[in-house]
Amino acid sequence: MKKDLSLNDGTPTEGTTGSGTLGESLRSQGVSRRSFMKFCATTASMMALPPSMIPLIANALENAMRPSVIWLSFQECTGCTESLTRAHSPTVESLIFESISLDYHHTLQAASGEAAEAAREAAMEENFGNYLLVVDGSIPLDNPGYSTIAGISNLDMLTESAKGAAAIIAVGTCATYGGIPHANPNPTGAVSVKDIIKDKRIINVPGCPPIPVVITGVLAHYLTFGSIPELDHIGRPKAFYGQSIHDRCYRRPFYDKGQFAETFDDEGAKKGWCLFKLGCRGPTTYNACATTKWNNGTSFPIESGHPCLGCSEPDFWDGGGFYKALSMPTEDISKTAVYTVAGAAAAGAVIGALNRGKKSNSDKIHIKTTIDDLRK
Amino acid sequence: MSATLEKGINAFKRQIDSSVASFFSSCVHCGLCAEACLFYTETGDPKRTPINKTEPLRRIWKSEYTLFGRVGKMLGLTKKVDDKLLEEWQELVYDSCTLCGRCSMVCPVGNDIALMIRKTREGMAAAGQAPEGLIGATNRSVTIGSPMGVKWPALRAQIRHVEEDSGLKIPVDVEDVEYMLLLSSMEIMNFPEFIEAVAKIFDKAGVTWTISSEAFEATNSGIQIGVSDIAAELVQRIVDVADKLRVKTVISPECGHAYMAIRWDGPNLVGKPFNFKVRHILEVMDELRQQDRLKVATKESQKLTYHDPCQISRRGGVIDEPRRLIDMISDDFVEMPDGGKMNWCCGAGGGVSANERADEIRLKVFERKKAQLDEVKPDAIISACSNCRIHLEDGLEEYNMEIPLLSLTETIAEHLAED
Amino acid sequence: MTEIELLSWARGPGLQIATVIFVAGVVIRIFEIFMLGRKANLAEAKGGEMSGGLKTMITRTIPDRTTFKRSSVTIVSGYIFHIGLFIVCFLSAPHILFLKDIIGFGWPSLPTPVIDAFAVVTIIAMLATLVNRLTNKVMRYLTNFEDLLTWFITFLPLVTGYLAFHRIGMTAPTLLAVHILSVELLLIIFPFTKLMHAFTLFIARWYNGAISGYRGVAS
Amino acid sequence: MSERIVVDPITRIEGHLRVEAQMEGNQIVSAYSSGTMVRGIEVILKDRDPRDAWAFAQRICGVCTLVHGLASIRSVENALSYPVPKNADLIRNLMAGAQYIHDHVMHFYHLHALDWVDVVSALNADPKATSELAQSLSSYPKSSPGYFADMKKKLKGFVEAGQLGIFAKAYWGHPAYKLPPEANLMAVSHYLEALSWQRDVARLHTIFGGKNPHPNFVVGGVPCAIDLNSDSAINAKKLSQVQDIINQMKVFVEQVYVPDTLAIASFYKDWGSRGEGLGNFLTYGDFPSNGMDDPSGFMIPAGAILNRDLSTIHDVDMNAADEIQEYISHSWYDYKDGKDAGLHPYDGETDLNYTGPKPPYEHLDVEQSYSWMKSPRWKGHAMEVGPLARVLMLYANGHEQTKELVNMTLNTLDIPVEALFSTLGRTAARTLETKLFADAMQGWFDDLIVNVKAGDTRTFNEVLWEPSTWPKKAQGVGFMEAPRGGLAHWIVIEDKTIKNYQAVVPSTWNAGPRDSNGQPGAYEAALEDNHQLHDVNQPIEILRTIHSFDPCIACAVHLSDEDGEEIIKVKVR
Repeated sequence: MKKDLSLNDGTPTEGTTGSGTLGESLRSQGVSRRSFMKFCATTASMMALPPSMIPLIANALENAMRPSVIWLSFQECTGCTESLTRAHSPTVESLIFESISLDYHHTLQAASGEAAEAAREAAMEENFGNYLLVVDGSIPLDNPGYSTIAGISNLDMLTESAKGAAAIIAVGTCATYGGIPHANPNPTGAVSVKDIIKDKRIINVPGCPPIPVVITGVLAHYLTFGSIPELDHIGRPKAFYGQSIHDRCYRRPFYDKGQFAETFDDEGAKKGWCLFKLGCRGPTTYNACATTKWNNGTSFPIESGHPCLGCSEPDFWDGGGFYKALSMPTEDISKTAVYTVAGAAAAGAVIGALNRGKKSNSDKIHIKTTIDDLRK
Repeated sequence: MSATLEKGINAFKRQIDSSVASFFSSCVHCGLCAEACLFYTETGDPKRTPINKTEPLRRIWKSEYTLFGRVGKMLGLTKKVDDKLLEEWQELVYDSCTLCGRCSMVCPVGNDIALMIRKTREGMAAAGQAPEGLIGATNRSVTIGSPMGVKWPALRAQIRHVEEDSGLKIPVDVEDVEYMLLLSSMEIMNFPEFIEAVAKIFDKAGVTWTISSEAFEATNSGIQIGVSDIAAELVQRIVDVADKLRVKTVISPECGHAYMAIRWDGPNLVGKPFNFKVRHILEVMDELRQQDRLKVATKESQKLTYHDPCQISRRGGVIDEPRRLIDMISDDFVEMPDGGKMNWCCGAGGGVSANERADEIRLKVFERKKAQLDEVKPDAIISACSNCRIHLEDGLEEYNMEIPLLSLTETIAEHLAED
Repeated sequence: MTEIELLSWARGPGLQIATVIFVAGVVIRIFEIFMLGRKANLAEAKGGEMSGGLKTMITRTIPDRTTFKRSSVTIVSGYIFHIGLFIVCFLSAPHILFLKDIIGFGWPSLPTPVIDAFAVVTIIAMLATLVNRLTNKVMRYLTNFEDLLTWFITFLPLVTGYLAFHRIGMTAPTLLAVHILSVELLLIIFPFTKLMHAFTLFIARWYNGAISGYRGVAS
Repeated sequence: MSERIVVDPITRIEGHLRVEAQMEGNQIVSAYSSGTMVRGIEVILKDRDPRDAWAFAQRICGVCTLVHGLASIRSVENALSYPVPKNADLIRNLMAGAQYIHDHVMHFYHLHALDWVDVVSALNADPKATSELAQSLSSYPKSSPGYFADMKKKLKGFVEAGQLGIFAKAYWGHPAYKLPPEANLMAVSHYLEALSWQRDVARLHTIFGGKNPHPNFVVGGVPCAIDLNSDSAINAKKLSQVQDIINQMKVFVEQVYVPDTLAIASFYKDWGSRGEGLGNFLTYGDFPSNGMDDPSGFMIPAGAILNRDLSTIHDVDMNAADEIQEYISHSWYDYKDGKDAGLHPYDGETDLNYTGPKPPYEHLDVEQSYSWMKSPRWKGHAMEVGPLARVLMLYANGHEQTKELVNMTLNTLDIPVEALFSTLGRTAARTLETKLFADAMQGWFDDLIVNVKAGDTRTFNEVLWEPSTWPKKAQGVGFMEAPRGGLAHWIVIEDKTIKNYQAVVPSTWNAGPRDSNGQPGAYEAALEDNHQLHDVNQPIEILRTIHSFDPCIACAVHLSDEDGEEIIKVKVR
């Protein structure tokens, strides 16, 4: 495998020899066997694998070249990248210095402009068929001018970059489902990666942003096993998106007991009662927030008193007001009902009058029945 | 103009009011009414389920008075009412229903099914689907003045007999009296003792009363066959006479549907409130009892039970009165199971007894009464409806039971205190 | 259409449509009934029409002794499923919130496991009513397509609600959407079927009680 | 020789930014800043529940991650005259303050540093000398020769492995890199330290807001309840975690960030005389001690400075129709009143109309529209916002600690006060205000503790929560000082839903294109100030000045319009 060693002017420098595999590279970077195994153990536990798998992971990692990763950002807010940097295990630095070769990433890479584009092109060429493509942000289809990088439309850059990708990871709700740009009325015609790329394996890692360790965990899975984890029906790894937040929520017993916070500062809010009434989307949201929690297990939205917004679900932006309980109508039904009653009362009066007319007509045309009328 | 389907359908349309509409809207086909109807319980034939008997009326309601039904009718989707249907239903509406109203008491959604069947008869009759027996009876009522063909001379003869037997004067066509007594042809022909009993009681109580030679017949075939026009005509005869004699109260005799006809349907049939009150003879006696004007000296020694005539108790509201009266003359009174407002019908009311075609079924369903009687095993049965009384006698005979039947009025009269 | 879109449709436009049909249908039906009118009773009263009517509206809830004996299966299964339906509909927290959003006030809910238990009992009772309907001679005779349709459409929200609560078979948003849609189906057919009895039975009972009460009989 | 050079993508920023520079020889004579991505969030916000708006607005940017949420919440509260409890203001200050510290440090090390620090040069560093250098600058414990030797080994291994990843194709070895290898090694080490440090301190947001990025807010207060006796609310344990984080922040800022800035700056003093740009500075004011309605209690005062004149601070009225206006003469938008109109945000419009070249393209037509950013102006002036504006405003207001810090910096670097108005000054100002905030955090935290001790645990005011309590029409502005500068959201509420929503964000002020009078925006003006490129193919000089603003472009182009009517019509809602 050819390596891109070009520094400032594309000429090779020293260091082209030796350390070919990841294991060698790790050791040459001063990573001890011990801390390497620790990383493998962490990876294993992240993916809920038995300890017996650790040597396998180690072996897989040790003998691998750091795979090339190209990270494209389209209509995004960089929250997903920020989230990536918050991952505590595996950390972003352990990933980019030890496990992957992050050859293109706007927010993190040193090179800009032409040099940046050259880095992307070089990585695509050298690792054709083998690189991992990560995408955050949606892609506008209404007009290519709605989002360009280096003068290239997002659509062109995605289709071009996807060609040689071994697999694609769509990170964040924008890349997986269109996200906020896709929200009603979708002013730019934004779509997700899977709306465009049909011939590649796509792992969806939704969330706004996804949980930091979920991003790195999915990458770690792919890197370790070279395969795509088991996905649910909308392409999400089951290991992280297999359970609803509600089912794993530590406040679930309060839901079952019927104890609810009615506002953000009442007794229930203080005692950690269920936030269903405040609009919590936990019951319809599949994500790992309630189990892995956020930012090194510090907390997660529900623990900090705010109902789940449902950000890992498609179209959660248009799923009705965030503070309307899931069972509530999203539109004003009482108004509709009142207008309908008024309208229907008028209609009912007309129909009722018709019936009445029919009935009084039957009285009118009735001819007194006499005894002679009883036989046919 | 003779009866036609068109006329019948028009009659159905006339009968549907808000109550009927609410009833049909509410039916959930739970079938509970079947278990309340002796025509079902004793035959086990589900088509005799009370609500099913209203099918022709329901179809008209649906297709004429509901939005969905109207649309369905336009599209030709609703079930039609035709001669075939009515013919098929005749047996259910007339032969298999005594309008006893027990179903109306159990319907969980509150449907007054008896009322609905009564209304169904209006359409049936107008469409020429009334049974021959009832037509005959009605014909006699209108033309002769009594369903059994009893005319004034016959009654006059009976009155004479009573006067002779009792030594009491039976007032006829007296004006400005308190009470005017009506009689059923059944009483005139089969139970003249009733006239004598009333005469005795009134004599002791010292009330003024009379019988009219022009309008003495209490029964009303128009009600039973379901022709309001005829029923109104029959009621009007009584109203005219009562007004002419300026009586204060008209007394309905021991006859269930007669009481219904004059007391509850009467004013509505003629379209205006009466100038006089209408009371059942039991009510009158109970009133006298309250006023201490009705006293008995002796009591019955046998075990008595009371058969509530449907139209008097459940449908008429005279439930406690007979029990208070029986209390005067008996220390050994026993209620039949379901006695009172939930009592089972004898099986012959509502024109069934006038409908020869129904003879077989009416005796069949008597098994229900038999079961009730088997449970209490009375020495004698008291009732207050001569129609019930005749049918009970028929039934007891059919099932080889020997229990005497007493009229409450007559029994009271027997035990009257001699001052 | 994605799951959340389906759910949003069910909670939004779907519910609007169902509400309009339901409300309009019920109002029109009520107008149809009352505007037919009823003649005043000219006979001298022996009891109260109003008091009799009101009384029967309540007392008719209790079956007569003999009737109960004769039709205990129908009555017991009917009772359980009506009570269960009531509890599941009106005492479960999500449903109370739904109603609160519409009518502006709510009331305390029952614990979820209790609701869940009632749902199971209600489902069983409804199955029993179906079996009864198909085996009981009278009911089988009376049963028409509408009876089966309304049974099914009433049964659906129960089952979909149960599945949604336990997340069986599909994802939660889909299950919830299906549950809401099944309720909307119920709302839509409600005014045009015997389901109307939920409202009209009070009218019917009032008339029944009024007719009897006027004659001095407590019906 | 006249050449147009293009830098696209500008990396190590948030969002999609393109710069085109017109060269004369190696001198930039005119520069054009273009935001190349648009999403239309302002359009998306229309007709929604104002209480939901924060979540949408927050997604304008995931780097500033909470500022738009907060600005949005404040706009609704301002429109409804909705008072929030004292604790909520304190928690919001703590969260926003933490955002500054977190964001500025990350910007310095991960986004900006590589403009000044040559990673490859670090391979030549002597760990021992590096250790001596580090220890001469601060008492930060991780400064032993062994530590730096490890770092060097790690870096060496990485480079020798041959896969440079994010460091590939950069301008390593460019003569503009002036740090000695030891300084480079120290900076690279701190690059990694900062990565791990930021992960820890971001947890302050998680404690109060449940997650980071994009922590949660709520109109009327904060979502987290305080109850010392509950295991599911802000309790003593969580408060002590917050204290730990504040300590951690303080240590890193004082012992690493400030010394590093000064040390690196000392090698780049020439950058104290270029990259000034406009000389006009604007702040909205923020960090209330007495609620948002009392500007006298703001830690950062509001005001405008024109032409470097620190002696005159002009008042700023956020609601005045003729003060803050947005222009679209060179932006891909339409206004009903034509391309040259300026609209106050209450009347703002967001009507997308892309008229640029069809991608793929080489150059933009800078005579016409060339950016998805609008051009905001204050009373017609192009203004710079951000750390430099704030530090100048504090300095001009005689804020003691600021004066001390600024003077210390000028003395340490031995540069004149004019050097503040430069690329160097801008980067230094960011570091200095981080120190201010690190200190202020403790004050807010102490106030919070005092309040809770006194029994006041209120965090949410429910009185105006129900939309039924709202007036039929209301409008308001929610402003704040975001890390990158003054940020404000204007909201118009009608019938309980959003009628119009406009955000004018720091990067629109700084990165916006020319206005109808041809006045350049702050980036453009700064690049036109004394920039010579050593090598037009490696325009590192452009990156240095652009990065000194800490670009955040998704914010700036957020925003698409509502020319309202037409777009609204096709809405299905």
